[in-house]
Amino acid sequence: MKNHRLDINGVTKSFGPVEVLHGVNLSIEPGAVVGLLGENGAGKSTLMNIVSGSLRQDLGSMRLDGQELDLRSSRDGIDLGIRFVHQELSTIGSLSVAENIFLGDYLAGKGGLIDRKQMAKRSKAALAAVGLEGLNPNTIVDTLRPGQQQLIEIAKAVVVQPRLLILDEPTSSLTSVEAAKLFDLVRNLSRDGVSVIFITHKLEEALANCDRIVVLRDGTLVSDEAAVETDKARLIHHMVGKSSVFEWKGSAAKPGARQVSIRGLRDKSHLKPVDLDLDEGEVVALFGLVGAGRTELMETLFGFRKTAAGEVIVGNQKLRLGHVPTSVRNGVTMVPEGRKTRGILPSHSVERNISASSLDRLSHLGVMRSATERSQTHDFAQSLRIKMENTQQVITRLSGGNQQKAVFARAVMVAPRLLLLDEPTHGVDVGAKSEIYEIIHELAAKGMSVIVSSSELPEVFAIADRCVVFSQGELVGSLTRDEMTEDEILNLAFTNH
Amino acid sequence: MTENTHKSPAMFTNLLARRETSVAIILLLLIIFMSFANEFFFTQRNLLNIGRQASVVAIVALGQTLVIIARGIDLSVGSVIGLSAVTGAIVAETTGSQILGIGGALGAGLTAGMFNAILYTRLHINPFIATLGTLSMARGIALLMTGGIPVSFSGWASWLGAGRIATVPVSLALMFLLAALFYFVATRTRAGRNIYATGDNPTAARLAGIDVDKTRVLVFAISGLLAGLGGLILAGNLNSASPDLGRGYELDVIAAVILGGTALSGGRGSIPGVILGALLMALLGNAFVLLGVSSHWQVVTKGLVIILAVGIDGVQRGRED
Amino acid sequence: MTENTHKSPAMFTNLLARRETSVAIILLLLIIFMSFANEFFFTQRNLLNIGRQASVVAIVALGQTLVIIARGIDLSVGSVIGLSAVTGAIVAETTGSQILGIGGALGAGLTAGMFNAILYTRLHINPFIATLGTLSMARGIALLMTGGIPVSFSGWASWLGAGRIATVPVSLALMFLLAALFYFVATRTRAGRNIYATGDNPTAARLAGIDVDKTRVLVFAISGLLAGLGGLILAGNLNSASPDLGRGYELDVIAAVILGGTALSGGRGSIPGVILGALLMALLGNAFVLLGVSSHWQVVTKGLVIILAVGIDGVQRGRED
Amino acid sequence: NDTLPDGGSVEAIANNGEAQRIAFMAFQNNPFWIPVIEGAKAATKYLESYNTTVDYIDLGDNLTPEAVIAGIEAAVAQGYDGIVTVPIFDGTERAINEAAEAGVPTINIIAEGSVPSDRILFIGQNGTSAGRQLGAFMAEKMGGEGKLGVITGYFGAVQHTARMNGAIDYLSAEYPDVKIIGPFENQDRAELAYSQVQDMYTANPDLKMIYVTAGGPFGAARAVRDLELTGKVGVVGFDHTPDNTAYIETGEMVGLIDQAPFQQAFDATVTMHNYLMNGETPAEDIMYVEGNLLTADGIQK
Ligand SMILES: Nc1ncnc2c1ncn2[C@@H]1O[C@H](COP(=O)(O)OP(=O)(O)OP(=O)(O)O)[C@@H](O)[C@H]1O
Ligand SMILES: Nc1ncnc2c1ncn2[C@@H]1O[C@H](COP(=O)(O)OP(=O)(O)OP(=O)(O)O)[C@@H](O)[C@H]1O
Ligand SMILES: O[C@@H]1[C@@H](O)[C@H](O)OC[C@H]1O
Ligand SMILES: [Mg+2]
Ligand SMILES: [Mg+2]
Repeated sequence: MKNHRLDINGVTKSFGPVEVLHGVNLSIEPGAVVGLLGENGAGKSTLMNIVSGSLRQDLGSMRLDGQELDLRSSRDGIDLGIRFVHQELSTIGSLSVAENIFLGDYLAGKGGLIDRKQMAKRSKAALAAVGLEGLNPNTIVDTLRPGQQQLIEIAKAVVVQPRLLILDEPTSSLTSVEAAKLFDLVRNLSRDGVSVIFITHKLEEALANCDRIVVLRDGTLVSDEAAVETDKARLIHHMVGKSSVFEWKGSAAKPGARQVSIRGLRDKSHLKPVDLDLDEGEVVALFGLVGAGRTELMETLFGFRKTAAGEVIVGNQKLRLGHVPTSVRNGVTMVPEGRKTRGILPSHSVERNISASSLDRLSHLGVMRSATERSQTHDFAQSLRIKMENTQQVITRLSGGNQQKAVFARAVMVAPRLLLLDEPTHGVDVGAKSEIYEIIHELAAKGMSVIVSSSELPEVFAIADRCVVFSQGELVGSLTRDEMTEDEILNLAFTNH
Repeated sequence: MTENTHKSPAMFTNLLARRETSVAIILLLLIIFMSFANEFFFTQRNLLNIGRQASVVAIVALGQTLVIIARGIDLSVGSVIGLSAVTGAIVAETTGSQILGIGGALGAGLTAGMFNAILYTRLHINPFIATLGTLSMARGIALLMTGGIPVSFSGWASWLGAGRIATVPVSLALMFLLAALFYFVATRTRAGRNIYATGDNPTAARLAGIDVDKTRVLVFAISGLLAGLGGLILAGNLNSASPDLGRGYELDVIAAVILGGTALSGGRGSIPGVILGALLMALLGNAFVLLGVSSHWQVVTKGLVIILAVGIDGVQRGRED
Repeated sequence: MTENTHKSPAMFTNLLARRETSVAIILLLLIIFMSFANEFFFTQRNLLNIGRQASVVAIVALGQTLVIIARGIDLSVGSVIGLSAVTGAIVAETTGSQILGIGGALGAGLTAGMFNAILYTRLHINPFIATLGTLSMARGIALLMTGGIPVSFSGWASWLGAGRIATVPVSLALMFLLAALFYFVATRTRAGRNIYATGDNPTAARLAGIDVDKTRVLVFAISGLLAGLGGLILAGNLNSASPDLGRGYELDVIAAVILGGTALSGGRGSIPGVILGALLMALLGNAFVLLGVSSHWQVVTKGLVIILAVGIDGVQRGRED
Repeated sequence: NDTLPDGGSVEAIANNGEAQRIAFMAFQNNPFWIPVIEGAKAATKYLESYNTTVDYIDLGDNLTPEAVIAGIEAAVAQGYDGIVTVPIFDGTERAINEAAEAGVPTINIIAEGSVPSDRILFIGQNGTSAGRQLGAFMAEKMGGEGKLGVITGYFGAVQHTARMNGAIDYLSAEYPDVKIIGPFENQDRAELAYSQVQDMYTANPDLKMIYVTAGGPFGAARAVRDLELTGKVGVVGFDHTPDNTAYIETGEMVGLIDQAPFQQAFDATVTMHNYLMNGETPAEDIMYVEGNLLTADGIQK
C-alpha cells in the first residue's frame, strides 16, 4: 500500500439516476504505465475526471502516495501533481503556445508580470519533448492543426514533472510518427518515476507501450493483466464479452457501374487537381500523412469548401459545387473530422442529431412527421448500438464514441449514394469499430460508394477495395486491393516529402 | 429502457428544470398578490388591458426569439417599428388605399429584415453590429421621410391597434394567434428544426446539409416583418405614426425573449416562454399604476423582479461550464 | 517551418486581417476628409475636444472590453454612471470631503460591479439579464437618493471632468493612461491572460485550474469601477450629478468595444481597438456638428459608418462557420 | 427684406463694422423643434442685410448635456462670434463660461440648467411656473377637487421634474382636495402614456384629469377617447404640435401650453446680433416667456 502512487478504493459515480461507475478499485505503482481500456461509455473518462478532481465521486476514496485525496477542483489535482490530458481538445485558441503550456500557472517575473522570455524558453524544452521542436512558442494556437494542439496539451502536462499523468485517447489525432515520439516521452517519464494512465482504443498501442492493461466494462473493472501476458483477442473479450474482430469481407463493388466521377477538382488553396472515379459499392480509402489534403478533398467535393475548378458527377447528376444542401439532396453525405466542433449539435437530443440530414424525407409540406422520425432514428440508433438511456437524451450526455456513432447514423440515414467518412472511427472502441466496418460493408453491398479517409493502415486493409494516396495536396497514386501493401502505401505517402 | 416507468415525476422534474417555469412562477405569484392587493386587478377588463399592453412587445419578440435561437440578435427592431409605421402612414396617405398602407408598413419591415440578413450572410458582419447600424439607418430614414413630423394613420391600422373582437383587443388576439403559429413552426416544422440546428452549432448544421444562410435570412426577415406589424399596431393604436415610435423597444423585446428562457448563445429557446416574459413585463407596469407604487421605487422594483425571475432558475440549475 | 522567413509581409497580412485595422482605416479616411471639408477641424483645440468627448465612453469601454473578452456583457454601465455620480456628489456634500466624494463615486461603481458579479457567479444568472436588472435598480436607487433632482458636484471631480494639464484635458490624459495600463494588464499579466482563457473556453480554463469565477468577479468589478470613474468625470465636467446621467451609454460603450474588434463570443479582443472605436464615434459626432449636417442625415450616416467599418473586415474575412 | 416677420419682436441695429457669424444650435427629436428652426431660419434671412450670417447647427436627436457641450466647444473652435443654444440641462454652464472666456457670448433659449452661468441672456419658460400655471388651470377645470393622474417624461429629467413639481406643489398648497395619482414615468412614449391612462382609470374610475409633463400627451388623449371618456376626463400637456392639437378639437385634450418657440428663436438670434454690434447686455438677463394656453376656445394669454 505504502509504495503505491495511486489507490482507488470503491469509487462509485452516478449521473442522475444512472450509476456509471460501480465501486472501482485500482492501484498504480510509481513509474508504472497502465493502459485503461474499455468500450465507449464504459466510464474511463469519468473515472479519470474523478482522479484528477474535475468530478467528485459519490462513494469511495482515493490516495496519492499514501495521502488521502480530497479534491474539490482540477486545481487541487494540478497542485498535487496530477495532470490530465483530456479526450476533448482543451487548448485556448486565442492564446499563444507558451501561454497554453503554462495556462493557469503562467511564469511571473518582477511585479507579477508574465515573464514571456522565460515561458518561451521553458516551452521550447517541453515542445521538444513532444516532438514539436521547430514550433515557435509565440504562435497563436488557433492557427495550428488539431494534432499539434493535442501535442501542446501534452507538453502542458509535462512542463512541470507530474506525479501522475493521465492521457485520455491522446493518439487519436496524432500521426504515427507523432505517436511514436509520445511513447518515447512516456517511457522517459516512467523512468523518472512518473506514473502514467493511458486510455486508448488502439489495442496494439496499449500492448506495445504499457506495463499493465486494465479493462473497464460498464463501470466495473473486469481485468488487470501484465501487457506481456495478454493479447488482442483476450483484451477484446474482456471489453465486449465476446471475441470479434472485423475482417475483410471481400468487395461489394460492381465494376463498370460508375456512380461517382470527379474531374479536375481543386480548392482555392493547396489541393492539386484531382480525378477520381468510384463504382457502385466501391469503398475507397484515402491515405496520407497529416496535411496531405484528404479533408480538403472531401470538403471540396461535398461543397463545404469553395471550389476553384472541376466537376463532380454523382449518379447522373452534376453537383452544384459549393452548396452542401444540394449535395445532400443529391445523395452525398459526410461524417466530418472533429466530432465536437463540426459533428454534434450539442443542445439537441440524440434523435434530432441523427435526423438532422434527413429532414426533407421526414417532413411533408414542411411539417415534420414526428412518429416516423422517432421510429426511424430509434432503429438507426439501435442498429449502431448507441449506448444511451433513450433517444430523447441530450447528445452531450453520451460518451465520446457514442456521440460519433450518432453523427455516423445521421449520414447513413439519408441513404446516400456517396458517403464521405473523414476519420470515422476516431475515438470509437474496437467493438463499435467493427460494427462500423460491418455497416460500411453492408452499405456498399447495397450499392453505396464510400470514400474513407484514414490514418490507420489496419483500417484501410479491413475495408478498402482501393487505396488512394495523397501527398502534399496531390493525388500520387491509386492501389487496387491486390497492389496494396503497407510499404507501397507508405512509400507513396512520402512521394512529395 | 426506462422511458415510461416514471413518467409523471420525470415530467414534473422536466417542467421544473425549464426557465419558463421560473418566469411562470413569478408571474403567478404576482397575479395572486395583485388579486389580493387591488380589487380591480382581477377584472376581465384589466386582464385584457394587460394582454393588449404586452401584445406589441410579444409579437416583435416572437421574431426576435427565432433570431436568437439561430444565434443572431436583432437590435434594429425598435427603429424598424418606427420606419414601418411611417412608411405605412405615408403610403396610405398618398395612395388613399388602406391595403397599400398596410402592405407598405409590412414591406418596410421585411425590407429592413432582409437588409440585416444580407449584411450578415453576404458581408459577414456580426449581427450585433449589423443591426446596430440598421437601428440608426432605419431611424434616420424615417426622420427623412417625415421631416420629423408625425403622420396621422387611421383606418385598418386603427382596427389592428385599438379594435376589439367582442371584448378582446385585436392585437391581443393576434398575439395568441401568432404565438400558436410560431410554436408550431418552431417545434413541428422543418424550418423550425433548421433554426435550432443553425444556432446550436452552425458548422455542424452546415455539414449536415442544412442551409444555414437561408435559415438566417428567414429569421431576420421574419423579425423585420413582425417589427413592421408591431409598428402598424402601435401607430394604429395612437392613430399617429411618428418616426420616433418604438424607440428603445429593442431592450424590452430582448429582455422578454431572455426572460422566457431563450439562450443568447443560440440553439435553445421557447415560444411559450417569450409570451410569459412579455406578459410579466406588462404586468409589472400595470401593477405599478394600480398599486400607485411610489415613483422611484417603480424603477428599482422592475430591476429586482427581472433578476428574481431568472435567479430562481439559475440557482436551481447551477453553473453551466 | 517558414515562420521567420517572410516576417514583414506576414506582419502586414496579419495587420490587415485585424478588425482594428479596418476601423483605423475608416478613422483615417474620415480625418483626411474632414481636414479638407472644414478648416477648423484640424486645429489642436478641435482635436483635443474630440479626444475629451471620446474619453468617457472609452474609459467605460475599457472595462466592458474585459467583460466581453471573458464572455460576459455589462448592460448596467449607463445607470452605474448615474448612480456613482450621485453617490459621489452626495457624499462630498454631506461630509464636505473631496476625497470621500471621489471614494463614494468609485465605491458605488465597484459595489454595482460586485453585485453583477455575484448575480452571475453565485446565482448563475445570465449576465445579460443580471446586468439588465442592475441597470434598472441602479437608476432607481439614484433616483431615490436624489428625489430625481440633480446635485451639484464640483471640486476635484471638476478637475477630472473639465481640467486641463497644459492644453490636454485631464480626462483625455486619463484615457490614454488607463488604455496603456489595460493594454499591459490584458497582454502581460496573469489576470489578463486568465480573462482571455475564461472567455475563449470556460470549461477548458476551469480544467486547467484557472479560477474562472474569480476572473469573472474581477472583470465585472473593474467594469463597475470604471463606470464609477466615468460618472465622476461626467458629473465633474457638468459640475452636476443627475440621476439621469449616463442614460443610454451602454449601447455606445458596447458599440465602441465591438467596433474595436472584440468578439461578443468571448476570448478575443483588443484594447487599442476599443480606443479607436470610441474615437471613431466621437469623431462622427464632431464631424456632423462641424459640417452642419441635418440630424436626420446624421442618424443615417452614423449607421452607415458603423456597418462600413465592420463590413470591410467581414467581407475580407469571409464566413466563420 | 428688413421688416420683422410675424412672431418676431426684436429689431436689428445697423451693422457698420465687420461681418458677424452666429451659431444657432438646437435639437431635432420631435415636432416641437420645427417652429424653433423656423424662427432661426427667419432670423437668418432677416439678418442677411445686416451683414450677419447665422448657421443652424443640428445637435442631433439625443437630448443630453454632452451634446450641448460638444456643440458649444465646436462653435468656439470654429471661431463663431456668438452662440444661441438650448442648454436644457444642469451641467452646461462650464462650456458656456469657457466660451465667454474665449470671447464668444451665448444666449440661452427654451430652458437652461439651474446653475447660473455667464450667458448674457436667457429667453424661455420657467418649468416650475409653467407647471403652476397649468396647476391653476386644472384645478379650475376640476372644480377644485377630484383625482389627477400625473405622467412625467423621465424621472431624472430636470425640466420634466420642474413642470411636474410646479403643478403638484401648487395644488397641494392651494387645492388639498385634488388627489394626485402617480407620478408614472412614460419615457416620452405616447404608447406608454396610453397604457398608463388605461390602468389609472381601471384603478380610479373617478379619475378627472391627466397631466402629461413631457413627450406623448396625445397618447393619453387617445386612451381617453378609446375609453369613451371624452368630456369626463381631460388631458393637459405641453406644446402645440399637430398630434397634440388634434385632440383639442375633439375634446380629449383640454389644455395645451406652448413656449412661443418661434419667437424665442428669432428674438434671441437678433438680440445676439445687436449685442455683437453695441456690446450692451440686455437690461434684464432673463426674459420669461409666458406660455400660450390653447383650449377649445382658442388661445388664452
Ligand atoms: N455529464 C454527464 N451527464 C450524464 N451522463 C454522463 C455525463 N458524462 C458521462 N456520462 C455517461 O457516463 C457513462 C460513461 O462515460 P465516459 O465518458 O466515462 O465513457 P468513456 O469510457 O470515456 O467512453 P469513450 O471511450 O467513448 O470516451 C456514459 O454512459 C455517459 O453517457
Ligand atoms: N501545406 C499546406 N499548405 C496549406 N495548408 C495546409 C497545408 N497542410 C495542411 N494545411 C491545412 O491543414 C488542414 C488539414 O489539412 P488537409 O486537409 O490537407 O489534411 P488531411 O490529409 O485531411 O490530414 P489531417 O486531416 O489528418 O490533418 C487544412 O485546413 C489545410 O488547409
Ligand atoms: O420643452 C420641450 C418639450 O416640451 C419637448 O417635448 O421637448 C423639448 C423640450 O425642450
Ligand atoms: Mg472518454
Ligand atoms: Mg483530415
